[in-house]
Amino acid sequence: MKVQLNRTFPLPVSADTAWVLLQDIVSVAGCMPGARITDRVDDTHYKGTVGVKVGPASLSFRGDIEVKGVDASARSLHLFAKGTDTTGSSAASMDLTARVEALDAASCNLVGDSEVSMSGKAASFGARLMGPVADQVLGQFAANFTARLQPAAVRAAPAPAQAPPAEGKPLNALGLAWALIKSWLRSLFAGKSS
Amino acid sequence: MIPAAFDYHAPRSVSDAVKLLGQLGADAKLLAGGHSLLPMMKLRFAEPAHLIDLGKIAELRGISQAGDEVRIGAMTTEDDVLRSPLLAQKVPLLVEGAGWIADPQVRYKGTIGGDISHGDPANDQPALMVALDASFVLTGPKGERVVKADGYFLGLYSTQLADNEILTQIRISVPAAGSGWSYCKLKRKTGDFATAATAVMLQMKGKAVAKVAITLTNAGPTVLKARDAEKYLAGKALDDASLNEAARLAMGICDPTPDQRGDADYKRAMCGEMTRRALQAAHARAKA
Amino acid sequence: MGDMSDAKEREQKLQGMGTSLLRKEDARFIRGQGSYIDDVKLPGMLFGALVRSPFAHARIKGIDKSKALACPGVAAVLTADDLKPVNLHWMPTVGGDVQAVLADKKVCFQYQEVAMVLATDRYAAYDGAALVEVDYEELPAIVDPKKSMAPGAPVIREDIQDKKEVGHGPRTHPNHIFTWEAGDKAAADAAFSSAAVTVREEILNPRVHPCPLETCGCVASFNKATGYLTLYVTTQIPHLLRTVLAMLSGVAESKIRVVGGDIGGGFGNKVPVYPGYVVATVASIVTGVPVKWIESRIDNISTTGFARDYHGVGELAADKDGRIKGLRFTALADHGAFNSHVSASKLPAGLFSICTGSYAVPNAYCRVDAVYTNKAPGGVAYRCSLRVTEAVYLIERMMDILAQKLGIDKAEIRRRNFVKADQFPHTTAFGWTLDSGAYHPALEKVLKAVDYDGLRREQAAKRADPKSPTLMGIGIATFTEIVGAGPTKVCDILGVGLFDSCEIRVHPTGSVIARLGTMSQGQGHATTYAQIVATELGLPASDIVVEEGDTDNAPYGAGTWGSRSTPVSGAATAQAARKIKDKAKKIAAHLLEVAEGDLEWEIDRFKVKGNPGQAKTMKEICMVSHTGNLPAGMEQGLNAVAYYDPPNLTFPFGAYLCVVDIDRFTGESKVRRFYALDDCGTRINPMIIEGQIHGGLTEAFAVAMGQQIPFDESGNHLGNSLMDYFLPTAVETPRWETDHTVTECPHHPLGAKGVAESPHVGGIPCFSNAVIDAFSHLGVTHMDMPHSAYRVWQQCKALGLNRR
Amino acid sequence: MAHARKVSFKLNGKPVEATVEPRELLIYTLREKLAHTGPHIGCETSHCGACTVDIDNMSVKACTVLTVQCEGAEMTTVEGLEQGGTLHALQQAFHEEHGLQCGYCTPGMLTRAYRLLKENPNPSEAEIRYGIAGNLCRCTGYQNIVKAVQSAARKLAAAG
Repeated sequence: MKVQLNRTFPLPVSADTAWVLLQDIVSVAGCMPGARITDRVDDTHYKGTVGVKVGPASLSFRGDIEVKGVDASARSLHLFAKGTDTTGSSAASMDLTARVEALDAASCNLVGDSEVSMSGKAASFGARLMGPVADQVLGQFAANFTARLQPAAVRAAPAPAQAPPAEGKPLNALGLAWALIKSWLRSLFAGKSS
Repeated sequence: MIPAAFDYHAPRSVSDAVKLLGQLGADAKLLAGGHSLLPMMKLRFAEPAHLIDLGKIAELRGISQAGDEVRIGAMTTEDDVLRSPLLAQKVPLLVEGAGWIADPQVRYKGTIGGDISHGDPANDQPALMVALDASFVLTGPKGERVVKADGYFLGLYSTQLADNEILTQIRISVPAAGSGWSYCKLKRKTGDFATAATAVMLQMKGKAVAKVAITLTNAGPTVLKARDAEKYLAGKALDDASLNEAARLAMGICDPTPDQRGDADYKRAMCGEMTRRALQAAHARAKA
Repeated sequence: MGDMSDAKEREQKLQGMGTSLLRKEDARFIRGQGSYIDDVKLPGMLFGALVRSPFAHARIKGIDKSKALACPGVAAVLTADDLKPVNLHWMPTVGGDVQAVLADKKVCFQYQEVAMVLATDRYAAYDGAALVEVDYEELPAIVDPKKSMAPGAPVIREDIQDKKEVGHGPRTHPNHIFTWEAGDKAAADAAFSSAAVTVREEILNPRVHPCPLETCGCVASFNKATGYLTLYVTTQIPHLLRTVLAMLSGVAESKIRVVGGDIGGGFGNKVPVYPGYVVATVASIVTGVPVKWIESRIDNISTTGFARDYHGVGELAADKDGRIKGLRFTALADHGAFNSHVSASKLPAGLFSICTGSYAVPNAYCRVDAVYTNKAPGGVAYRCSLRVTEAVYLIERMMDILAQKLGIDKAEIRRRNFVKADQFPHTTAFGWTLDSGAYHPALEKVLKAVDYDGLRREQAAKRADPKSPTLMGIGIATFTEIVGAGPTKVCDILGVGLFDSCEIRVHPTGSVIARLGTMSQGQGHATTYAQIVATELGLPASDIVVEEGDTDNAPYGAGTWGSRSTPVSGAATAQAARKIKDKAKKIAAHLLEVAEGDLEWEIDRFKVKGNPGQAKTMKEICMVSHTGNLPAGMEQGLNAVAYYDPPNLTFPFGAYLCVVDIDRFTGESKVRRFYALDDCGTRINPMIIEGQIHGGLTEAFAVAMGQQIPFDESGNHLGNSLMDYFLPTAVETPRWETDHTVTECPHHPLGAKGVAESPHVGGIPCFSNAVIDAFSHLGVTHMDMPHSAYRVWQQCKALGLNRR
Repeated sequence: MAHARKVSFKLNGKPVEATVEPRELLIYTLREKLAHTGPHIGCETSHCGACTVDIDNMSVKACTVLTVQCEGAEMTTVEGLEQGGTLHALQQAFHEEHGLQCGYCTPGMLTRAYRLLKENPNPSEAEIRYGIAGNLCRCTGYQNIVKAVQSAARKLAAAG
């Protein structure tokens, strides 16, 4: 099971500010829902865990993250992460290129191009959910990324009672950061529902 | 296929259940009919540390009328719905819909509340609830709140139900006399999710549509309401031209996930086809 | 007169051949007292759970058992390295290949067996399995067999990379298994070059699974003290399985007991020897306690016994009147990661060369190329004989395509090409000798029964009406099956010939026990065989007990698959009974003091010709045979064993017709009518035959309309639960109309041919022909199975039929 | 590890007790602790119905019910259909109409048909097919099962 995801998320900060955060792998990983760097092998190799929760279902993956390249001039970062779930029956990998595109002095776009692939039981049974889930995960990533840049943006955010996700805590792939993601989702379903 | 170990709780009252939910927090899952949750647990996709079984709470089961409102306890089974004379008379759409759900054994255990709370876009009740403009009673530590079905479903497995709340009751205003209804569902076989399905509630005024609700199952990350199609049909006669246009508008909001049932193209087309058929069937039943 | 009615009465009492005797086996099943594998519970039994690969192709860099071993209740964790010392980490396959029992260094298909966790109960076993940590390095997978033999394609089987052949002739690529040919290519080519008309079509028999309601499993019990191994197992071939186990384990065959018990359906799925059986057996030998392994449904569909996956190309050459001059069929066979295809040693592509069907084809050639892919192995015969469905599907589809090309009616094209009644026995271009047949009358009977001309008129009217919401299709299949493997000169498995056997013991009081080498999985053997003995020996079926499936009691036989039971074991039964009858006749002659020649047989007794008052009943003779009052030198007892090596296979046939109505807006097909006429020769129990036909047609319906095993581009299985894999319920299943003619088999002692697979083999092309016929007026010549609503809708869309 | 607990219910009229972990599924308790191997396991995802038992007047798939949920329940399995040595009309009819072959689906099929006829003593063919759609059979094609249920319905009606 492979899904391609190309998404653009507007950020309310300058391109340089965003780029600084994007280069901080540990923080970037921390923005992945339920993700955490467990140890650093060297500058470009890390070990970590990711927990994805979809309603009642949850999978947590243990694996390796490799920084394939950092291009300062293009403010672009290329990551590859792969791992197997804790029951050994599923595996996943994500090839992500994230870059920052300046809009104006105070805002920019975070552009993510990624290919997520699934193997094992998750692929056999999750096919129906995989696209949407990967979308949510990316949406949350952007939400958390923004939250780090602009804590205010989170407090200002409407609806759910819950606080913004703490690093490493697996979250409901839609529940928590919903209010924040909503606007981006709207752009996914532009002219459609919601 | 054996679930991971967990602890089991069977509270006798809603308040006890809410208390437990508060104590156990995120490690607990509510168990209703179990036909979505238990298979997930057997595959070890879900490994809750605690299950809170709502099955022993008598107050959560039953169908009654209060004024112009029908009230259904969240633990009322799909089979109860299917056999309810009250619903057959007042809300026949629910009875028709329940008949399309899974198979007899699953309907005996599966509950209307579980179907709704699960938040799976492939479940049938969300579309039926939104089409009927139902309301849900959510009970939490701070008491009850009542929310509209329309807007309750946020997305894939996500609803407005908070982690510390339980869906306890479904409230449906009895549709106006003469309303037409239909739930048209296309599936590969008994027990399968819908490839596409449409629920319609319809009121006619003479030859023209007075009021219509059109909702779609398994057409996106959650139940979809075909608002454009509804707006378009208002005041129009239901003929080939208007049916085609309504179907086209309904297809426009679909964002189905391709799977073994078909690609997005097919599923979108089937949303259109089910919409057209549901409108026709509802029209045939509506009395102006 | 009174004598006549008396004879009739006595005949009815026997409930022998031809009567619809109610099944003897029902008594336990309707009470829930069947004894299936998972019902077996032995003291101290451990439960085994398999750890399976999430990847279709990956190197195993390491396996960490520590967490699993620490799990409460877990007794042991077995991997390939643990089986190596006993040299059981690989096992030979019936396809002449070897298969990893537990993955050795790499996995070659998703869900492949990597380790087995043994624990005190199934809960601990599954907990432990989730804790075994396997370090994989994923490799590129080959899913499309057409890409298997591409230059530079990833090598799937490094273990045999340098082997020049895998059982069946030279290999041309590391992922190539064999190439098998039959017929006369030059003659066929010549026929094509000079033919008035030729047709060609690519036709797929997709990968499917037999999916019996009971999954596979076993309980292995090795007694360290006695050295005896008992294996309770879901198998259609208990005796062959025992032989394989002896070869594998080194335990003397005489010290191995295989018990089949009650089998919850087989349909081919329970013919192969699976890694689970072997690991459980080794585990029991190592631990000295019984070990149970039961497959989950997901494991069953993902890893054991798939069928088909034949990517075929059919070609016919004919004259302008549609008379066939030449046939060329080829197939690319996807055998998965190991060649464990069930086939006879000399027939790597099984009986595929039956593909000339019911038709007189002067020149024919066929070829099968088998390749490895990163998919589960298997290649079982799913309710058919080896590759017969694949062959019959091709010819029955091609007949329609030829008819279409020439504008000849699809029934007429068949009439013109049938082998005629007076041409039997008929030797085909591939060398098979069709024993007997009456194809024309069978087809005409069906066409009359359904008013074929009326149906075609209705179809024409529908086609003329642009407003018609449905498309109407009429499908015909006039198939010839090849069953009853088989003559030992043609068929053997691992060197063992495919004869079969029956041992009959008659007791003094006239009751009988018959033991056979076959294995019932629901076919009603206990009833059918008893009826054969009843008629042959003139003893009531009610007093005849049939035993199968316990290798300690039953004589050796090749088991139940390929509709072998009646053609081979049924014959053995008749012959064993006749040995007994011959002896009984001598005793009767002795008692009546006449020459044997003066005796004639009547129902249940020997009568003196011309003096009917003088007779000895079989019941009387049974007692006498256990006394001293016997002809000089004759031994006591009335027992016999017969081993039957059929002189030829048998060739059941049938004519099927199906009418479908297709919703052009959703693609849904509704089967309006299905009429099945079968000719299986002599009919032993009409009720059981009809039941077999209902079941076979239902499985054919499932295959044609919905079954397939889908994979994604990385070899992930995308349909391995009963949510996705199509098993029709009572709601989806059509009503069946059955009919028959009787053309006896000339070389079978009872004239019987076998029937259980005909409806599957003949049904599948009939459904396809019906669905495709609905589009044929628009130039459509073929649509691949399964004809799901989605796929049929795509055809409607391509033709603009879905437009309002 | 969640602690095991005692569960008691009525099985075919007799009170029974079993000590189970909360995660234990009813089908395993019946088959492995209470020696009722009539109900079978065919799919584990509640599609095939081979594990069907009757709980508190409902047909239930025992592979998707926790034993701990059954405290105080009244349960009937295929073993409970025969009364005082007399087969239930359905058991007799399945035999007479050749409504079974391998026998694996039969206990679930019978138990389901038993409840179906209690709720609808005179079902049409369509009602029977819809009513047993939660039970898969791979052998019979259902046609003789439908015949058997119809014939049992007639016998039961005649018997009053």
